[in-house]
Amino acid sequence: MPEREIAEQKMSYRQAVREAMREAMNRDDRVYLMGEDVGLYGGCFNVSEGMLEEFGKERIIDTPLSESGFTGCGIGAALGGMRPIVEIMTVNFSLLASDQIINTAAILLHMSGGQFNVPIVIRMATGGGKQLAAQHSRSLEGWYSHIPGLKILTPATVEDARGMLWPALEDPDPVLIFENTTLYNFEEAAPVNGTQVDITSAKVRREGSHVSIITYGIGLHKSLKAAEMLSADGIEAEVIDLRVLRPLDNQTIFESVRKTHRAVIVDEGWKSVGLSAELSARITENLFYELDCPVERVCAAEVPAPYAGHLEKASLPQPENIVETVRQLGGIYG
Amino acid sequence: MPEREIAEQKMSYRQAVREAMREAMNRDDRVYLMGEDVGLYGGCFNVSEGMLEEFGKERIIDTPLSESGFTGCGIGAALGGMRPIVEIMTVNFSLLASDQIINTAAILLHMSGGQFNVPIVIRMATGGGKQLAAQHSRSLEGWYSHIPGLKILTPATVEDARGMLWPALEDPDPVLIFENTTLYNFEEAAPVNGTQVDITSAKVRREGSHVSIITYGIGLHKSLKAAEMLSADGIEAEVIDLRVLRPLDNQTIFESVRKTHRAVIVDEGWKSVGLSAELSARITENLFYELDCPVERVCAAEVPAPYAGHLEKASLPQPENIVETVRQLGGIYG
Amino acid sequence: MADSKTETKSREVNAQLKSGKRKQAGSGKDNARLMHHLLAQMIRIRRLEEKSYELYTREKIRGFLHLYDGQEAVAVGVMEVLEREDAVIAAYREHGQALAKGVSMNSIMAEMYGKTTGCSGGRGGSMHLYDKETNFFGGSAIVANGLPMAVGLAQAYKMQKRSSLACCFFGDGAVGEGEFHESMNLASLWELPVLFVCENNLYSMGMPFELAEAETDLLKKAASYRVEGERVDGMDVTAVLEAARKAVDYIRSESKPWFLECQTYRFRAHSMFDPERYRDKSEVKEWKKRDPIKMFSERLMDEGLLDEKQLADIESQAQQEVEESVGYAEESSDEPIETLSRYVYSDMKNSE
Amino acid sequence: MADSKTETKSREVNAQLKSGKRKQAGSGKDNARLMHHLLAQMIRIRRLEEKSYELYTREKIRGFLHLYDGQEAVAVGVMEVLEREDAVIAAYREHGQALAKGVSMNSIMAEMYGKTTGCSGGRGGSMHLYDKETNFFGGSAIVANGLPMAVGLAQAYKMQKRSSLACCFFGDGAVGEGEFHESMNLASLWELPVLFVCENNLYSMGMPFELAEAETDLLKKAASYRVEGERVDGMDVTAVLEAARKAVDYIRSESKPWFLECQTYRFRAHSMFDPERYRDKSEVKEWKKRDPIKMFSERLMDEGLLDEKQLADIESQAQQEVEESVGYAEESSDEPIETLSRYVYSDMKNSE
Ligand SMILES: Cc1ncc(C[n+]2csc(CCOP(=O)(O)OP(=O)(O)O)c2C)c(N)n1
Ligand SMILES: Cc1ncc(C[n+]2csc(CCOP(=O)(O)OP(=O)(O)O)c2C)c(N)n1
Ligand SMILES: [Mg+2]
Ligand SMILES: [Mg+2]
Repeated sequence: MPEREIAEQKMSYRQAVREAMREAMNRDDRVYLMGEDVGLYGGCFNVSEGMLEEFGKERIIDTPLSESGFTGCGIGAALGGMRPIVEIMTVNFSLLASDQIINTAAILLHMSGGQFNVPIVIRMATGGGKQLAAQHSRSLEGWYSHIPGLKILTPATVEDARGMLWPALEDPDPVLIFENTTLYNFEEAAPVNGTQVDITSAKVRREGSHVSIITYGIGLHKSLKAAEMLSADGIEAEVIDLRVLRPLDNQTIFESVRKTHRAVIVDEGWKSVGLSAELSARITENLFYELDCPVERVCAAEVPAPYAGHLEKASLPQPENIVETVRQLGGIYG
Repeated sequence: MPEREIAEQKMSYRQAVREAMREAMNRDDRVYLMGEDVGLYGGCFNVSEGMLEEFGKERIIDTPLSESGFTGCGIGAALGGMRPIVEIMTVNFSLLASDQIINTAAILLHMSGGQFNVPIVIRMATGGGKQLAAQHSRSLEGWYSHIPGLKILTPATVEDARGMLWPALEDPDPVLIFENTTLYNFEEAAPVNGTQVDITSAKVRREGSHVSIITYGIGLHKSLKAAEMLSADGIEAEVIDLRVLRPLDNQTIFESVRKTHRAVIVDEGWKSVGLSAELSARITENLFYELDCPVERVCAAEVPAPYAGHLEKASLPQPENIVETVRQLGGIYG
Repeated sequence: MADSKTETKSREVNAQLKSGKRKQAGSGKDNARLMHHLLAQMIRIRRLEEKSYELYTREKIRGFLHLYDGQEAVAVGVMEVLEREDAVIAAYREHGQALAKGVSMNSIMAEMYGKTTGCSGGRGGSMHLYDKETNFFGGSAIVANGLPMAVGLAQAYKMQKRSSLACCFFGDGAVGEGEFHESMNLASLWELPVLFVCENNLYSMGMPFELAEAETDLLKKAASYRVEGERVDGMDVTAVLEAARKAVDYIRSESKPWFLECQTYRFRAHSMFDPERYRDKSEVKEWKKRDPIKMFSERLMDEGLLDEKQLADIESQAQQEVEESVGYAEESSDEPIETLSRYVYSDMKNSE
Repeated sequence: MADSKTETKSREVNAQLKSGKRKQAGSGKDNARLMHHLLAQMIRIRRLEEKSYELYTREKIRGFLHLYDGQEAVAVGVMEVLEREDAVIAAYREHGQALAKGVSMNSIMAEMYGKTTGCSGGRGGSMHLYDKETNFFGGSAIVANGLPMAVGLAQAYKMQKRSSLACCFFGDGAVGEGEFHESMNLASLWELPVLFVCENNLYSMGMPFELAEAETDLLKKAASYRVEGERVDGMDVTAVLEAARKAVDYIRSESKPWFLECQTYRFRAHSMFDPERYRDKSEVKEWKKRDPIKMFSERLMDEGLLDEKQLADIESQAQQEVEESVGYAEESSDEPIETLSRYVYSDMKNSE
């Protein structure tokens, strides 16, 4: 958490996203918001409430259901000199726009030999934990981070929700921002006037010397909880918030593991061929001889999200699972 | 390669896929083929040449360009008691059908509490190496293997191209078969009357004791070439053909690495958050104390495929890269 | 899935009506029975939804819940002319279609409770009701995602020379999606027995229909795929029934798809999280005057086909069925966590 | 991108024609110049394609190659009425559109050679021509994938109160895709300046148009989005030009999209790997009688607007331009492998 001399104010993650959008729209005429129900409805998660009234329907654009169409429209508008924020309600529906995201946005700069960059920001909600079942609960941010040409942000704090949007809009290339639905109500003190944050680095959110817990998004909060529980046991976990899933900030990760010699990845995405695998592989490739034990992964069970609450809970990483995994690491008790 | 007493015949991978489809259609009335240009045109890679004449347009169905529509149609038909083979020309266009594949096929069994399984087979061409540039050259089979509920097959030999289809059709769940375009012209002796192969296990394609090269698809052929080159150096590589990317056959992989204590993954997909990461992580998690050196990965450069031949070549794993990676493994020279 | 008594009864009625008699103007008695049945079906749905609402506020039901109040005539009218073997594919506002297709209220309620006795074993919840026995294929919460499935089911039926059809329900919002376009073209091109039922309730979440489609005459859209169709007052159950009968007769005789637009209105918010900023209370009020249940029961009374006592019976039976379903759900058991990963693959060994 | 002389000249003609004079019937001289220019543009394209074919067989050009022979009148006629600031979005059979928009032949040829001097720096190849200077936005090889981009460019222009429009070219095959549907609706709904040009050449690869669409009257489809439009003989360059002029005038004055169907035919195989099993040689022969270049030059001769000498000049200029482009491509250099990963991100540091 920042230690700057800036007026702070408690606000929700939802408010932070809204304030970030408002600030960007006030600051730059080229910025506008487009997506399903962002206007009249106020955003399916109420994020853009009031923005239609404030900015008018020319800049807060309600779209028909047509994810591919309006995402591609955003890409075109970005090429035409605008700075669109396209909202796809949830990552699950983004599959319908995956052609535009992957076959166009991610590769146009390259295919055109550097002529056409695509300065679009695509925001979407992600994650499970609300009993929304298999079609509404995926965490696919790690999956998207397989794709070269995309930048992937996962704000986990109110400050990041507030501060990542502007640099994302300034970025010349397509940036996907994943907002975990369970975080919208999360409140925290954050700078009032929205300072910028960088969108290139991971952050150590808690220092510790025995194990590095590497995570992002909602996993950060679960990991911090787990770290507190472990602390009672005498185990001090360092908790790293990746913040950016592509390109990954190797340096921060490696520095921490070099110190702790142990790593646990916490990811609400599925384990197989997911982000956690990449982190495990990277750490092992680079720090094999520094590791006291293999990198472990705490991920979602490889099951489409079940509706029933107890089943869904069991399918997602919980602080208890993290604690248990850490406790079983080789040599963790000295 | 099989050592059975079966009449063999040299045939191309393309022919093998065709024969497999013909056999399945002759064997089971419920089987039919549907996709763009599978009929009149003979298949965009000429795979289904002659099948329209043989089976008629009721069973060899040319579709309009509408990947989502006809893939979803195949899903519905599978639910209705048919056994469709849906052909999507290449994996790149499958993004347009990803909603149907991921939001329906992969999860319907689960969402319906076990009532509705989806016995569909979706075949698609994959891979680069033919200067087709960024929108036509991806290897996304690893990416799809992140998704629970899908089975992912990657026939690398003529025998597998011939033998995997029938068990895939018999499988009660959705099976995606990825055919590497550069393999279609590849010829090999294979059983005449199409024996079945299993679709659950990986295979050791070459035995060796110094390093396990783990790969699939076109990577197998490059790895076998690399193994020959290494052999001249006194390094004997064991080459494993994964065959099935989901669910992975841990046992065959682990057994090999337990023997060689070294592993190199060869994957024409991109490295970050790809299949190679999963293999690296799994091996390390399970065999950490058996490894003489970190698992290494030889993958496609993280670049959209460039058109220019020399650039594309440089972007894909080549036998030389594999050899070089193996040579630099810790302790490989004894 | 356990059947309630009410349902068994209505199935009998259905069977009678379907076995030939339905085409005749019908003896007065048969006609009255049909009318009572239609009314009862609508009332069952309404009561289920009211209870669902209440149970949601009591946190018995979780996740997303989309209620069907106001649109009952559509599901009931259409389903009345379908056979059990016909497939029904619906979206996430599908309690009504499920119930009308014959899925038991017990299993629907248990599903919303997330219990093993739920029609989807507690895996699906409100948005994902499935029932193989009655050929109810969901329950998809991806808008328009069920349309290609309907096309495929119809393709299978045609290939198998079965006389069944596939009927898919979707909202006005689904029309914007590419999958609508592709499905309409395929069904028409291949002459498949698909009944496309668009429930035009004027909004997709908060998006007014006229702001979502450049052309709001949906029959023109259907025509642009050479799909014939009709528009009907979706608040009038017998009008829907007649339109559906015409549609189904056409589909079965011509082996071609049909597009039925039902003009209707949802009385409640889109879901339980909808502040309803996008429409005036007065508009809702106006539409409530055309409440399909109220209109229909008044009409039947006017026509002397229903009396207070009969209405009260229907009401109390529905109420009883709802209460029973709650009891059933309450008493049903949770799935043990140990079997979490079954149903990922049919072959359990493969579940990872 | 280097300009050939021919091109510079035709640009001058264009500029003259566009600066006011074009609406007048035109003095005989101006008209002749325009006619010669149109013919020259078509011939440039034809000669480029012929050379491309040859170079492909010689393995100088690799990957997929889709030739435009037979369809030249479409690109040339439409482009003639566009301004440089108007955006053009094409598909993978786009040499003709690129050339007509003003992309230099040198840079197109070098692109197909995979050289750094190529209009996409050798990264794109035949299917991915791009040129920022002339607002040529590709070159997408995913069918229908460029349509949403056109909608977005038009949206940007409208927001910026610029008078430019976005013109997208696509084949009859693209009509089947959901992205066509979504794009047409958005453009119409939001009244965006998009010119949709469908080049209906009767086949998408080997799929005959009438087997791909249940409704083959594309104007009915356009109307189902309330998009106005017209059908034109795509083998007649002046007819296309007039239709395009009407379209562009409408778009700029009404700020609404327009749908132009150009009925045309591709003379060659779909790509270099096409055995052409799906159509009769005789059909191709019939259509070749309506070769847009042959028809147009004969007409001009009949009308006394063109003589043999002038035609020979046009031909030899085109031939020379093609030869020059080959020389240019041959002499251009390959990109060093070291910079493989630039253009993954604008900020090179981030390239992984
Ligand atoms: C592809 C997709 N995009 C967005 C959503 C979010 N969403 C859920 S319901 C809905 C509105 C659908 O409206 P309509 O089809 O008219 O059905 P109704 O709710 O009126 O019954 C939206 C946008 C979704 N579920 N799927
Ligand atoms: C989404 C997608 N599906 C399939 C293909 C393969 N493919 C390339 S061109 C083509 C035919 C397109 O026909 P049409 O749009 O009529 O254009 P034409 O080739 O006639 O110019 C197909 C099927 C593709 N490139 N993209
Ligand atoms: Mg609606
Ligand atoms: Mg065509």
